[in-house]
Amino acid sequence: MPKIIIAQNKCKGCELCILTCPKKNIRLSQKMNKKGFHYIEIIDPDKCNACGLCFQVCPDVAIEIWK
Amino acid sequence: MPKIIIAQNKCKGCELCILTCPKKNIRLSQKMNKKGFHYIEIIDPDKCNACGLCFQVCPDVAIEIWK
Amino acid sequence: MKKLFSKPESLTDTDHKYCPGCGHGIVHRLVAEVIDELGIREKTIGIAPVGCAVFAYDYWNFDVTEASHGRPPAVATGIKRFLPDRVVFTYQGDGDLAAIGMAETIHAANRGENITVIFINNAIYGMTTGQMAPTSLLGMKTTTSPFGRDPKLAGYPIRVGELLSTLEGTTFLARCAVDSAKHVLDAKKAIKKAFEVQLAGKGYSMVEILSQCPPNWKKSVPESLEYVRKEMMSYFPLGVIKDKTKA
Amino acid sequence: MKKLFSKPESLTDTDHKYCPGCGHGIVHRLVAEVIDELGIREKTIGIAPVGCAVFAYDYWNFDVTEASHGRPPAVATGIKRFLPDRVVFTYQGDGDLAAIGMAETIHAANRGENITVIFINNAIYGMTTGQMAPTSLLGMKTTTSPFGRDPKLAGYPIRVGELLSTLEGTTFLARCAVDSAKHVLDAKKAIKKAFEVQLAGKGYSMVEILSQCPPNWKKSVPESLEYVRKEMMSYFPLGVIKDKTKA
Amino acid sequence: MREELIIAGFGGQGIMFTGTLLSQAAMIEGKFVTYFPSYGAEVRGGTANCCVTIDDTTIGSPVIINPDSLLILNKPSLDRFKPRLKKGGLLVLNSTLIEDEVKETDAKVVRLPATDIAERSGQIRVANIVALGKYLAIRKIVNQESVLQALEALLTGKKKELLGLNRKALITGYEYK
Amino acid sequence: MREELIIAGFGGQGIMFTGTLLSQAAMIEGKFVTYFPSYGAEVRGGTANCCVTIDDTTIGSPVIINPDSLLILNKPSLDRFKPRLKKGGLLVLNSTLIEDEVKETDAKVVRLPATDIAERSGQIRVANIVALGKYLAIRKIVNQESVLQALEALLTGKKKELLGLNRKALITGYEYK
Amino acid sequence: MTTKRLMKGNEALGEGAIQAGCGAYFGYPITPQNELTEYMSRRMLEENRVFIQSESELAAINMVFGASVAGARAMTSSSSPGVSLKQEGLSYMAGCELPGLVVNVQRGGPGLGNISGSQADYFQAVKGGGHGDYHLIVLTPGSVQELYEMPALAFSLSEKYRTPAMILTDGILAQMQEPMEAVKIDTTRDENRDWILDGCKGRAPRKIRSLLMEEGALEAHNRHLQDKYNLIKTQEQRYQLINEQAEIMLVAYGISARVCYTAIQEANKKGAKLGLLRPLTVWPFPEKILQELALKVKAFLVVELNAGQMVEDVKLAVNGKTPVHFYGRAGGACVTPGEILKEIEKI
Amino acid sequence: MTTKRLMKGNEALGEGAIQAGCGAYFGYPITPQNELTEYMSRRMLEENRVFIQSESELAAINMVFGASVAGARAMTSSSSPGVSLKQEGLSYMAGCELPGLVVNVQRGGPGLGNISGSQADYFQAVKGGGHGDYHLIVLTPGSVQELYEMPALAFSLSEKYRTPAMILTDGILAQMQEPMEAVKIDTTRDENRDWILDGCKGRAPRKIRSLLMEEGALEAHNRHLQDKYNLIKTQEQRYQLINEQAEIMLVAYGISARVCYTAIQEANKKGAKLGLLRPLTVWPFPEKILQELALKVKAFLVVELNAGQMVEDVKLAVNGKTPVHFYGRAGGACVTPGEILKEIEKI
Ligand SMILES: Cc1ncc(C[n+]2csc(CCOP(=O)(O)OP(=O)(O)O)c2C)c(N)n1
Ligand SMILES: Cc1ncc(C[n+]2csc(CCOP(=O)(O)OP(=O)(O)O)c2C)c(N)n1
Ligand code: SF4
Ligand code: SF4
Ligand code: SF4
Ligand code: SF4
Ligand code: SF4
Ligand code: SF4
Ligand SMILES: [Mg+2]
Ligand SMILES: [Mg+2]
Repeated sequence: MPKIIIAQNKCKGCELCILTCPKKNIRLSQKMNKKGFHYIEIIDPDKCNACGLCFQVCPDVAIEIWK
Repeated sequence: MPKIIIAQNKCKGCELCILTCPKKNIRLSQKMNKKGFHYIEIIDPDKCNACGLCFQVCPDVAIEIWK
Repeated sequence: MKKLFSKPESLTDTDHKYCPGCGHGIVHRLVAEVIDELGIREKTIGIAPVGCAVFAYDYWNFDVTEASHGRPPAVATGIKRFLPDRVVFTYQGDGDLAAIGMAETIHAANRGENITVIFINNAIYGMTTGQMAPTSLLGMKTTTSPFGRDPKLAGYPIRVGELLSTLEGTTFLARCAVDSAKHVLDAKKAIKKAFEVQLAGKGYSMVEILSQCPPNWKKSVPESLEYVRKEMMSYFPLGVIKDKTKA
Repeated sequence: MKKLFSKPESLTDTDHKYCPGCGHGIVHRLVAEVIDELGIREKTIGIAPVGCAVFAYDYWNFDVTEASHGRPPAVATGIKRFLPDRVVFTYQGDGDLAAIGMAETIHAANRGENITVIFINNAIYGMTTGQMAPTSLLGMKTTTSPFGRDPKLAGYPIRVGELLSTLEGTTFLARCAVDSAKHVLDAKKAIKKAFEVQLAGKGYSMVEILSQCPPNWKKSVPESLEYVRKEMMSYFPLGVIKDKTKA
Repeated sequence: MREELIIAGFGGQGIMFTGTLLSQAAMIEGKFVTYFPSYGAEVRGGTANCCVTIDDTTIGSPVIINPDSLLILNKPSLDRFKPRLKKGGLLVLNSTLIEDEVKETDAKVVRLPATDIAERSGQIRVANIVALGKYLAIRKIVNQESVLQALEALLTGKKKELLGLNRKALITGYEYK
Repeated sequence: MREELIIAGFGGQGIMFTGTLLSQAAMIEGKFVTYFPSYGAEVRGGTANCCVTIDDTTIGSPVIINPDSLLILNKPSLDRFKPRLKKGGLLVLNSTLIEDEVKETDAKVVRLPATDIAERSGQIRVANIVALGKYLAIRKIVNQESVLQALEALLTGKKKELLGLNRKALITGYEYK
Repeated sequence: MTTKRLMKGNEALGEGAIQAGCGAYFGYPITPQNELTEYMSRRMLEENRVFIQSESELAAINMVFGASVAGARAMTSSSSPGVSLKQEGLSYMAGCELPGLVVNVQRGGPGLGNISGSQADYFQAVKGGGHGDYHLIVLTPGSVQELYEMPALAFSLSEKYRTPAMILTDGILAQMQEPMEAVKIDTTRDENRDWILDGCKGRAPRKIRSLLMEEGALEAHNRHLQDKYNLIKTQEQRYQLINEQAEIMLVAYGISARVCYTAIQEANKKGAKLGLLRPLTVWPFPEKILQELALKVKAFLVVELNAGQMVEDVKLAVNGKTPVHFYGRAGGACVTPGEILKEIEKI
Repeated sequence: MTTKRLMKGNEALGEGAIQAGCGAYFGYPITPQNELTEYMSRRMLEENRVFIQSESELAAINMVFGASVAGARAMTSSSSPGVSLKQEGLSYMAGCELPGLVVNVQRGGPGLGNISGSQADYFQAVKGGGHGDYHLIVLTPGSVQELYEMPALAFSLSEKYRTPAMILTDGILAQMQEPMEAVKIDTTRDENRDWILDGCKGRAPRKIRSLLMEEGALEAHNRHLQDKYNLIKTQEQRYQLINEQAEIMLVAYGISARVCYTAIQEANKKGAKLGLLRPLTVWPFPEKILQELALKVKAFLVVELNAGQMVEDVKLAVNGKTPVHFYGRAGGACVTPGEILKEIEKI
């Protein structure tokens, strides 16, 4: 199971990763980070295939993927 | 017979007209004008066909042609 | 476990000041990745523009200098000529590169300066909050074309790549986008190629990247991506515009 | 008897300060003839460059203004936009138009300003006595390329017409020469066409004219003509480069 | 009497609009007023703030160093501006986004869950107006009526439809206890 | 003793070379010297002139207002510079191209058909050197030998072949009566 | 109800220029003057006048040159770095004796600096940042109302004397909003503009030029320019004087004058005698009134948002007769009334 | 035989720069400095250094910026209109604290003016023609010999203080020829250039910037710059003083100082006491010596080839203690010794 680390305070909630994830496995959190943005969360870690597409499109390098 | 009027003090002796005249009918004078240039003269007024090519190439508008 | 995807070494950990969804951040990372992959971080000198990317020196983990608005090609020329064995690139917006800096752009290209130009075409002046750029599409409403860009008054969007392609001095010119993961990966390839051209001493390379600017386009992020795909790409076709290394 | 060939009304009687054989004088006359023939002398405003033609206002018998080096297109834009029913043209050398003024040239062209540009390409900086121009041919020895123009150091001669032809805003672009009576007559036709394009409100027109500069080329007048014909014309082919009025 | 107010919060929280609105209201009442926004590059995803000075006589500098009052909608702004508040000044803060305890020493602190109230009233975006209402209820620097008039003056064209929402938010803030 | 000389003629008559040559000669003799050319756009097909100042002590301005001497090779230059000549100054002029009578009042006038002499000696272009020779024969400001040395210093490379011609011209001028 | 409008400085300036008959505007975006360019992009088209977002500040000033040659009331605006790029153009306009208006909304420098308000381009504006001996007429508004009214004055002085004018303001005044009365602007123009180029119909051709190669011609032209500048110096020194009888006289223009005003209000409360000389023109500099004041006051304190520039002009006017002190903050920082009062105490 | 060479001012300056280790030259043709660009086009290539004829003066100054960032002794040269175009770049270099050398061979202005020598860009050079509070170190050679020697001084001061330097000369000095001794030039450079960008091998990455947006950052930077400028003011005022005991002291630099020198020679013959203070730096301006002289001399006469610019700096230094007179001719005309002597009589 890949591990996705989200830097919550870097995320700006732009949704680029959400629009990109082939597994539709990312959503915005209800919570705000210290910059005032709703950051993302992985819906189901098990569903992630570590394709890295979310990483590719993230302008804020808020996503790190391990496997 | 066409009449060619040469503005001697405008001519800079560049020879463009000389190189152009289809009748080879222009040459430099031995005399200098007030700017220090040898100006042109028509060799044989009768030979001129008033084609105006000398006028066309003269950068100093030193030639005027009447007929 | 192994890190599959993470911040390249050539990026610092500093948070970007860009708006949510802005393409600048993506391209910053791509440039950093390419520099890492080519192993040239310690001999690279970047030139940040005046534009939203003005703080690029805070984000890149190698030597970076400022340049006055529009003059990165001249600054790059000064650096590269004095230090020909370093890698020198400029990073410029459409206002910087194609408006105020047009003369410097053309002449650096024409001299075939052995530099790389990363050109962010977001069809707008981002930093100054939304004025018309030389690349703004016809009809586009901006804060200085409130009735839409009218070619009779404001001319036509300039296709920079095509313009530069007529110059003998240019070696590699390409146009990419960062609206999708696929295009991001394509963009990275083009950027890598551009740097390779420089490393091989083959002369001037430029990669133009169509980039979204949601707030100044007055669009949501998804709408912005649509705009890039539908409107921008049809006027600014993606692909390699010129590649002299293939000749 | 009838005057067949004589000074057009749009030329003053002032002696030119140009060197013997210089092309500027010929082109001055052509412009004046065209203006006479079109009957627009009283509504024409010319813009003299900084270059050997800096005194053009003394030679033309209509309104003429100075412009700072390279900026005639901007000055022309200011005049034409405010007085759209006047005829406005710039007269510029290669240093003026293609070096320092490149940005203004490109952008006036891209805006499709309804002006006419007469561009004297003599491949040299005449007025400042013989430095390399953006259009100097490769290998050409000038006072600033004493070992001959080397593309690695100084880039390539720029084909301005071809560069501008990629811009949507340009309507009519042509290249001519004044090395012979025939070419002089061709040049006049192109100049006339360019002014007609403006009179019809069809936008930007530019006529590039290859012109001899014997003293700075360190050549006699006949040698200069040969150089225009053999060297310049093969790099800068004569003819109409773009004509949107035909489309 | 001069009132110097700084309004601050996240970009997007309508900080600038709040300041303009108050200034417009002051002008309607024939008062002297200056409005000065923070502007520029720092806005990108950052905070926004503006200065409003209202007086019965000519105003010099529009820049406020030590405000009489603060209207603070988020945490970073609290940290930034609190130290500048005049002794005995008024601090109105949006308790929804600011959990900090703020000591009452030297300042009158009014906590108000502006974002919550706004969300409940239907539009999270009018938290600013709610807060403004509360502020004005305490510092009666202009009349409610003038602010309502100001709203009409500012919300024209397409924005006219937001009038009701803003009116309601203002009054809710005014009346919040 | 200071000597201020203006040399003038048509562009192409070697005016600048004459000035440099004289300056070089003065330098060879360890004298103080300044040379100042007219330059620029007016040259196109016009006249050329230069100022040479030679002194035994530091020289201030290289610009000459009222020359001690004039070396004039054509008519327009005579008209331009004659009025500036100091009282009792020396005027050497090229009588081939200047037909004017010049009155001797206030100046010593030396007429010399420099162009004719040069043409006869084989090269019309060295009229300048002929005239210089004559000037130096009168105003012995530097030695002939120094000028010959200066010629060698200036005519190098391709121009070396012109040495003999110039030497001869100089001496012809010197000796012309 | 009030007849006033709440207006932003930048926009008031734009509207003021339009009311003054500005026929052509050319500008390039730069903070903190963007709203001016943006305002013009809409309003000039509405008024059927010329607006161009130029490719650069260089192009803009040369378009102004062109429109001015053609007879327009022409203007451009920018902020510090952009105004540096206009220096060659300004020198040409001065040399060619062309009217025109350049607005500098000053920001922090040098270099890219920051976008806060500043007054660090004073020297550039009044000593001539371009080459050659020339002067601009430089006006310094102090409120949104004056930002609205001064373009008309700038255009009319500029046309009267045929020399470019500048409105020298800053990011604070340009960004602030204040109630403003849209008073009627006088737009009468000098009818005798017998130098403009609009085609030589019915008259001899004209030329506009600054190149004067004939011997003595440029010197004569410079003498003419200097005569004109001297005339302007005697005719057009403008200022506002507050508390004429004060012992200590502040000297400040624009935004720093506003801060001084607050300082005076506070000093007044305490009974201190503090006055303010506010130049409305910094070229010509109001030296006559300063010379008079120098005989009356104990000291001057010049307040600027820079490291000390106008203080030199004050010293030159006072010529050692009275002590001249300086207080300023550079780099986009703004002085405060409290700081000024503290400086006063030190005197 | 002499070891001197007859050299043209422009070429002496070029050779001096090369001897001083100039690593990169960028220039654009303009009269009367063309021979300098031309000289460099040959000699820099011979020395295997960087020469580019740039597309414009704007490009040139920004290339200098780049080469300086990369560690070169970099320079550009131009004449008045071209130097106006460099003002933004100079402000950036000052803001980024980059060394570098700009040569201004002044000609007559304003506008296109003419190509005669002039000193009308004094204000631009010393007050900062660009935006923001900055200064250039401005050196004023007075002979071909000094034109040869001053580039080394300019480079070294510029590097020592990390601020751009200017050599302010004119068309007469640059065009004249004089015997010159090719003395050995000291090329030692400050080794500790720990700010240049040459790739971050073995060290942390560096950045060069003038944008300082964080609150107070630009103000702090300006304070640092002003401290530096004050240090330069105390350390680097340079001048030459002739006839220290004179009653009337001429003040002039460059070509006008040479004319003054002739005037002094003539005055001496007649036994008149005339002295000359010749600033070798006009920024920092030699105000200390002026303050001292102000207590001794009867009057100053400032002589300039302009309508009166440096005279303000003299007045500021003298501060009313001694009368300061001015004589100058503008528009490319040159003053004469006779005119100066006549002015002296009027005093
Ligand atoms: C000489 C000068 N002119 C104008 C500006 C203001 N300015 C800053 S960024 C910018 C344009 C930014 O647009 P672009 O280059 O497209 O970059 P983006 O912000 O869109 O990435 C302008 C006009 C400046 N700083 N300097
Ligand atoms: C800003 C500025 N830079 C440089 C110059 C000097 N200058 C005058 S004319 C010229 C170039 C002339 O060449 P070109 O435009 O080709 O015209 P030509 O003389 O060959 O007809 C230059 C560089 C100037 N006057 N102003
Ligand atoms: S790695 Fe791929 S599957 Fe996993 S979250 Fe990212 S985009 Fe979705
Ligand atoms: S792409 Fe990055 S910044 Fe955008 S929502 Fe996803 S993680 Fe956040
Ligand atoms: S008109 Fe024709 S034939 Fe006559 S001289 Fe001229 S070129 Fe010769
Ligand atoms: S072309 Fe004209 S200038 Fe040349 S030689 Fe003939 S007449 Fe004279
Ligand atoms: S304004 Fe546009 S370009 Fe600038 S940071 Fe925001 S999205 Fe990016
Ligand atoms: S230098 Fe060349 S372009 Fe200039 S006048 Fe002479 S020939 Fe013509
Ligand atoms: Mg952009
Ligand atoms: Mg040319």
